[in-house]
Amino acid sequence: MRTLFEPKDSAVARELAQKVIKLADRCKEKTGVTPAFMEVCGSHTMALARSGIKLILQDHVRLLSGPGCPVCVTDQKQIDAMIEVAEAQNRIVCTFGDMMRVPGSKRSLLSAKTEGRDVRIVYSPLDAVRIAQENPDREVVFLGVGFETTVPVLAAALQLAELKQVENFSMWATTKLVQPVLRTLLSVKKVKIHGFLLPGHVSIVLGEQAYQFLADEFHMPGVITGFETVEMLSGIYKLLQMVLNDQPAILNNYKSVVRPDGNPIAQKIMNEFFTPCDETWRGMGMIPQSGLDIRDQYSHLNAKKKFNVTVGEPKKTLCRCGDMICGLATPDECILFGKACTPIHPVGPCMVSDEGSCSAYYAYMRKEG
Amino acid sequence: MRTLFEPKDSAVARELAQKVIKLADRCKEKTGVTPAFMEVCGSHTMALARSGIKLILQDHVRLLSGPGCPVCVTDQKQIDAMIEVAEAQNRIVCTFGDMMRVPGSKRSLLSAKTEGRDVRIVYSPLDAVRIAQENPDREVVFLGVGFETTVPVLAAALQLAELKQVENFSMWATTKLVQPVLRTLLSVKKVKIHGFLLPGHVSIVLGEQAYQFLADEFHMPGVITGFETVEMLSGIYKLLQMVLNDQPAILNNYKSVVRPDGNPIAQKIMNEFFTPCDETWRGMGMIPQSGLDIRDQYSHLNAKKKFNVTVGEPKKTLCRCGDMICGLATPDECILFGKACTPIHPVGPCMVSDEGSCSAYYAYMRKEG
Amino acid sequence: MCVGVPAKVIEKNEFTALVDVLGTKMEVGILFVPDVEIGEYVIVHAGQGMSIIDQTFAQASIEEWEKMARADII
Amino acid sequence: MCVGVPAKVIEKNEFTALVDVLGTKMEVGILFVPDVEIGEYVIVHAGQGMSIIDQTFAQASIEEWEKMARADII
Amino acid sequence: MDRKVTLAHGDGGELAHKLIQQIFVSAFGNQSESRFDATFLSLSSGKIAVTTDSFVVNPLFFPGGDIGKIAVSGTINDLSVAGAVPYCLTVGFIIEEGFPLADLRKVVKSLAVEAEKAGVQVVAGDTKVVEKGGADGLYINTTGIGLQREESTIDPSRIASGDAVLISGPIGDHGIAILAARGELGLMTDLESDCAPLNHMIDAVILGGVDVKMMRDPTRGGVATTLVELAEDFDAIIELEEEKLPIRDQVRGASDLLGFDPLYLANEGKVLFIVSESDRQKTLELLHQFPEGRDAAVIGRVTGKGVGQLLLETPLGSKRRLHRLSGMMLPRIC
Amino acid sequence: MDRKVTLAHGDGGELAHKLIQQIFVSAFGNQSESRFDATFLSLSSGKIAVTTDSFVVNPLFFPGGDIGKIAVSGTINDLSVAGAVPYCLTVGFIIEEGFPLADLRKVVKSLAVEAEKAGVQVVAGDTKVVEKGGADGLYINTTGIGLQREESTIDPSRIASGDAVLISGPIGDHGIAILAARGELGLMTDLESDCAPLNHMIDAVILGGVDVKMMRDPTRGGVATTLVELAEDFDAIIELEEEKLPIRDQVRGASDLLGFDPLYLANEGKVLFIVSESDRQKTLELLHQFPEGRDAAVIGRVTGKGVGQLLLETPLGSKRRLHRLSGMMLPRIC
Ligand code: SF4
Ligand code: SF4
Ligand SMILES: [Mg+2]
Ligand SMILES: [Mg+2]
Ligand SMILES: [Mg+2]
Ligand SMILES: [Mg+2]
Ligand SMILES: [Mg+2]
Ligand SMILES: [Mg+2]
Ligand SMILES: [Mg+2]
Ligand SMILES: [Mg+2]
Ligand SMILES: [Mg+2]
Ligand SMILES: [Mg+2]
Repeated sequence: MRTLFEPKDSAVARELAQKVIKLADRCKEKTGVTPAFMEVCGSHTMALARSGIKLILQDHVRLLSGPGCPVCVTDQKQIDAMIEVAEAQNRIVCTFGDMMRVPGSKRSLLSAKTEGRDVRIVYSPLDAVRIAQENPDREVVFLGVGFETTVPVLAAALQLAELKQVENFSMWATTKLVQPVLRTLLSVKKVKIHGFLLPGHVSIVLGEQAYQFLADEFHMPGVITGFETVEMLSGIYKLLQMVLNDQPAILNNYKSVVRPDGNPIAQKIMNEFFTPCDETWRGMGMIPQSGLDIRDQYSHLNAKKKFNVTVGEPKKTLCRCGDMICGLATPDECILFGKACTPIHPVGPCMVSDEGSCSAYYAYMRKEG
Repeated sequence: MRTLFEPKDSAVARELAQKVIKLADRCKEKTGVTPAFMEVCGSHTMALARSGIKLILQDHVRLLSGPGCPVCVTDQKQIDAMIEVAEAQNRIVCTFGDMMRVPGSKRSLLSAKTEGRDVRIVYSPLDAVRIAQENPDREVVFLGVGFETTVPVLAAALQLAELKQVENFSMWATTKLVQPVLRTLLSVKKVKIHGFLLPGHVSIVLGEQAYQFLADEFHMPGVITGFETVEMLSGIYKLLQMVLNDQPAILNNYKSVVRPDGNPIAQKIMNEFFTPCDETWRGMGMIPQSGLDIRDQYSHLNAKKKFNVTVGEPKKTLCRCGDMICGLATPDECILFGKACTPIHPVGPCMVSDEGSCSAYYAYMRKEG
Repeated sequence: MCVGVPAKVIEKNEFTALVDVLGTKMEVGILFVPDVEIGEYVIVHAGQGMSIIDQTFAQASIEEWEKMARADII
Repeated sequence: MCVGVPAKVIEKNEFTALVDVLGTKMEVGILFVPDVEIGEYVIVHAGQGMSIIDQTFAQASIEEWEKMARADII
Repeated sequence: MDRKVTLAHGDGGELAHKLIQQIFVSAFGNQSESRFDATFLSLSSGKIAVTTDSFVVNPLFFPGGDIGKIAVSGTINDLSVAGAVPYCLTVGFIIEEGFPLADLRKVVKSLAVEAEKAGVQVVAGDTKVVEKGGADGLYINTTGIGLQREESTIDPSRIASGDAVLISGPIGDHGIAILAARGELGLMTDLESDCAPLNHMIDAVILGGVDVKMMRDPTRGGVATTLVELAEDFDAIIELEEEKLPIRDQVRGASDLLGFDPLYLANEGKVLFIVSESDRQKTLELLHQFPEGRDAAVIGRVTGKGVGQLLLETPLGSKRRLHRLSGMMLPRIC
Repeated sequence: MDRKVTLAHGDGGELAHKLIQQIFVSAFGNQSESRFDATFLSLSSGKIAVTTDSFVVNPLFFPGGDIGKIAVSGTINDLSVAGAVPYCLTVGFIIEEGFPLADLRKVVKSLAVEAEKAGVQVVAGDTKVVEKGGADGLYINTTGIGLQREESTIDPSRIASGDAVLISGPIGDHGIAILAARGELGLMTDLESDCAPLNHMIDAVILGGVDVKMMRDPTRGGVATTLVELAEDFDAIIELEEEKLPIRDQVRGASDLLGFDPLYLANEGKVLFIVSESDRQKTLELLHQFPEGRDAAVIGRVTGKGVGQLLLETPLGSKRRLHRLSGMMLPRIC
């Protein structure tokens, strides 16, 4: 919000951008390569594109999109199963707007709705519990995706359903954790970057310490950053400084919002309802203990256990979402981009979510019609 | 149907009408009063009006409408109860088109439908059973009214539901019998008429003998008659002849359709599912054993027993339907006729059913806008 | 009381028949007229055949009316 | 990853608060920020307040950026 | 392109753009409205006639036509019976989410074909998509602009005793065809809806020199309601002869079964004429030259002026008064 | 009269007759279409503009207006931005069985009031009633006829480098007001829809002598989609400045919460002008005299001709390309 996190004068942003460019160029002089940073969070991907930062920095800093769009990293099989859940008659399926257009093997939630299924967009998962209370004759399923920011809110919805004994409510949760995937990117995928722009809102829950291993184990700097133009520019500025000085550390550039120890209340309720589990990431495969599942004592709220959903192996496509979320390719390197794959007919989830790297690129970086 | 029951040339009808007029005038000469006949059946009321017979004979023969429109004679309290049945959520109510506009104390089935209740018009009661089979999650209630022609068809629907074990089907039946009401008209209401035009289609089921008591006990002639212009004119002709000769008898002027002993199969199934009961007739009060109710062994198909419906005492109106169906008044004698009471806003059921005397008068006899 | 229409039976099944009314067709029940044959007419009410029409009587009626119309009434 | 918007708390109930974002209002949950007070700002995500904004740090940040923008890079 | 219409097809964005390009522009030719918000026309004169109607027929496809054909016919006929020469149409679609694109194409095609036959251009269009359950598949509004004729004799004040009342063909076909097509009441018939644009036939009558005083198309409410309104609007007493009404056997049969009166059944390709007595034969002859007018008949006459009313002479010879349709026609068993 | 609309109100019979008499004729004056199937008009010239739109807004009543007001505004504005002088409207109603008659009266009243304000006549109308569940309460089609101006300078081929792009006021008000009025996502705002007929204001600009080369009303798809279409249709390169876009705080706040971009939000009372560079100030001054134009602003300019495109200069100074709305805008949490 401009009045809180923005300087009054946008001249500050423009000057800051120039300073970042100068610093980046000095960095390149010194190291011989263009500095490359990964924005882990999809909201960063979008804000960087929309503000024009990606464009203005493009010849000076490589900004790679990471695995931080929950829609983009969700396994195709999970998406097929969620759509299958919506197919049953007399069921109400609620979800975030982000999920509506994600292409399954055969269709999307939006096309299920078009065919007459009762699929509703809610802003808060707790609204889905209320919808269940208002429709006692029908099963209401919330399809929940998300990282650590969203999981506590999913837990709050489960808590509400438990408290009010809403027996016709359940949740299909497919959630992801940041730390395991960052570790995998660095140790398995061998991503070539010089630092991380760390997700501001996941950090609200996790706190600063969660990322210390990056600096300690991988010699990799990271800056926790907000989403306004100056916040992001200053985050990149600090990354460049650490690269230049070869002094990797985890800095909190979003102190007004992110506490050192995160939000303990949110952590507590998350742990009360969820427990770590192995998760399959789109394009990356299974990463051990990289997700959260609903605890066994709440199985009656777990749609995966409540309903018998079986889906076949998803069909293969040429989609390179997996490479996108590992920072191994940019959208224009996918041969489907902007042709077979557009936001209206997305082939992969990276084109669906506004946060997806392909979608952000399509909306804000694309030159052609 | 013209090709079966009509002479090729409508000159026959016109000449026949003249002969009827002559005969009627001779009758009046002889007796000093205009001969008055009651058409028992509402379909006769309508056909007499629509064909122009009522108009052409109006100064020569008084044609009085009788209690033969099942909608018109249904007690207001039954109508309120049937509308109440339709009020429940998740219920499908099926009925004949005739019932849709009948005004209850507060509303009609049509206005219940307008408000969103699922009220459906069927042509055959058996279609309602099929609708129940197609909607196993919902209670389907058929609202059945009728005289002896219709009751066997209602019984056929009950038989089908019983056979197919359609547990979500039931029927709210309010049926009437011709003989008891004719007896009441003559012995209690002291109706002043010289003969009956007897209902062609009720007679299909009952046969000729059913009316013999009219001649034997009440010295009253009767002619079973079809519904084409010439059929009705010839029926009146025969009535006039019997009056002139003072030789009352029951004649069958519809021999091609009505057998002496009626339809035994229809009688059998009617008796299998229904048993005589006391019935309240609109404007006439309770007449002992003048209706039929679903037998106790089929109570599970009886909506009156299946659902708990209570209605208050109906509000009183100035409606003179009761007088109409006793032949004690003609529609233009009701002060509401054509003003507060029209087919669009009927006050009484006689204005609703196309067979109702007020409705037929409104459509075919009315002179004003 | 009861709308009833003469309809010609053009197909017959076990419990139902296809009837024709001046070119418009409808499936009706024949529970009450199980012996009806193709080509015969029935009176249809509320989706059921109620009575088989005896054409001899129908013809006789027409003749009777014509006679009636020509009759002298003194 | 997570759209989060700063919103000012203008009414507080037991489990929820009415917040204002530049004049648009919304009822949000305060399960995770039970101590928030009227007049304070929270980051709202998916209908829940997730963090209370520390305005001192917010002000400090703006000053830091302005300094950064003016800094000399040799 | 998707096989179903989605809400995004109506959101004014990229999909809406494609829908308009691929379905509408290709059927109706270049529509400058999409580039200018309005279409510019240069008419030969500023004396125009305007009419509008929405079409909500169910089912959308039925024997003898579809909603596209009817949407053109209805408006063309309204202009024609008003005595104007149809010039152009606008078309507005309201489409339910999930509607098959193939069906939309069929409807648009049929609309374009009929407009072409009638010789009118579709000059402006609009598409809205509503949520599943927000419409019964598809609704269409057409608005028509026609040009006033120099040679028109239409003038209801000239209606006089003795004038003949004609209808261009049998009545009630549309009403029964639609009811049968719905399949709900079990009616089966090979009857086709009569829906058709009648402007060429009406042209022939007027250019043939017939002294036409008034025309109406007896759509909803049927011949009876239409003539009652006409009689009341212009203070005429009109008498119809029941035996002269052209009615197809199937319409009679279906009406008998359901207890309907053909005089109140809807028609979508018929016109009622009031012409001077001396022109009745000439009118018939002109009408008989058209397939749509093959069964045209004189059905009655104007018997006087005064408080308008419509009377029907039955075969018995007695005359009863006809009124507007009261409430809906519902099938009845008693 | 009943308190709810019933199917019989649309059946062409007695109830339909009463509905038309009591609600429509009383609001719009004597409509000769009901007597003649079409209405006759004598325009000062045969050079006319025609446009049509259906309105399916949900909810029907919202802060700042209702479906009746919007149905007039939308069509008046389409005629006006095309450079024509709005002359008359036709109105087609599709009403769901059970719709409250009192609400219908309110809508018709508001339609009549707005038409009166805009100085146009409602010359023809139609009413259809569909079964319960067959519509979401009420849909309206309006078709507008306007007269071409002698003095019009509208000519997109004259668009040239340097031309100024103006908007008559803040963007996105309608989109957010409607979303909040739906109550589904919990948004609360005192924002009102901007819906209003703009013909008098546009008149003032044109008669004030401004060299207007092109106008558009940024309705569905918003300012971005509208300008992309304009740029593509007429081969212009247009650059907007993000910081100059007038956007109300509440619209910004709601957009932030739901992840929307105000550039794609619908407006129902705004007009985009492309005027020659030298007239930008004069245009602003003329607009500022109207309440609807009080916050008018120059938001960009034409920077070249060629393959049409729309660019946005961000506060950072970098320029990114804007495209049509892709799919619907859905509220998002990630
Ligand atoms: S452009 Fe489409 S297909 Fe290619 S990687 Fe992105 S989402 Fe996948
Ligand atoms: S006119 Fe109406 S109120 Fe009077 S008796 Fe007939 S139905 Fe009853
Ligand atoms: Mg019209
Ligand atoms: Mg019309
Ligand atoms: Mg018409
Ligand atoms: Mg439009
Ligand atoms: Mg539907
Ligand atoms: Mg338009
Ligand atoms: Mg428009
Ligand atoms: Mg427009
Ligand atoms: Mg109309
Ligand atoms: Mg609805």
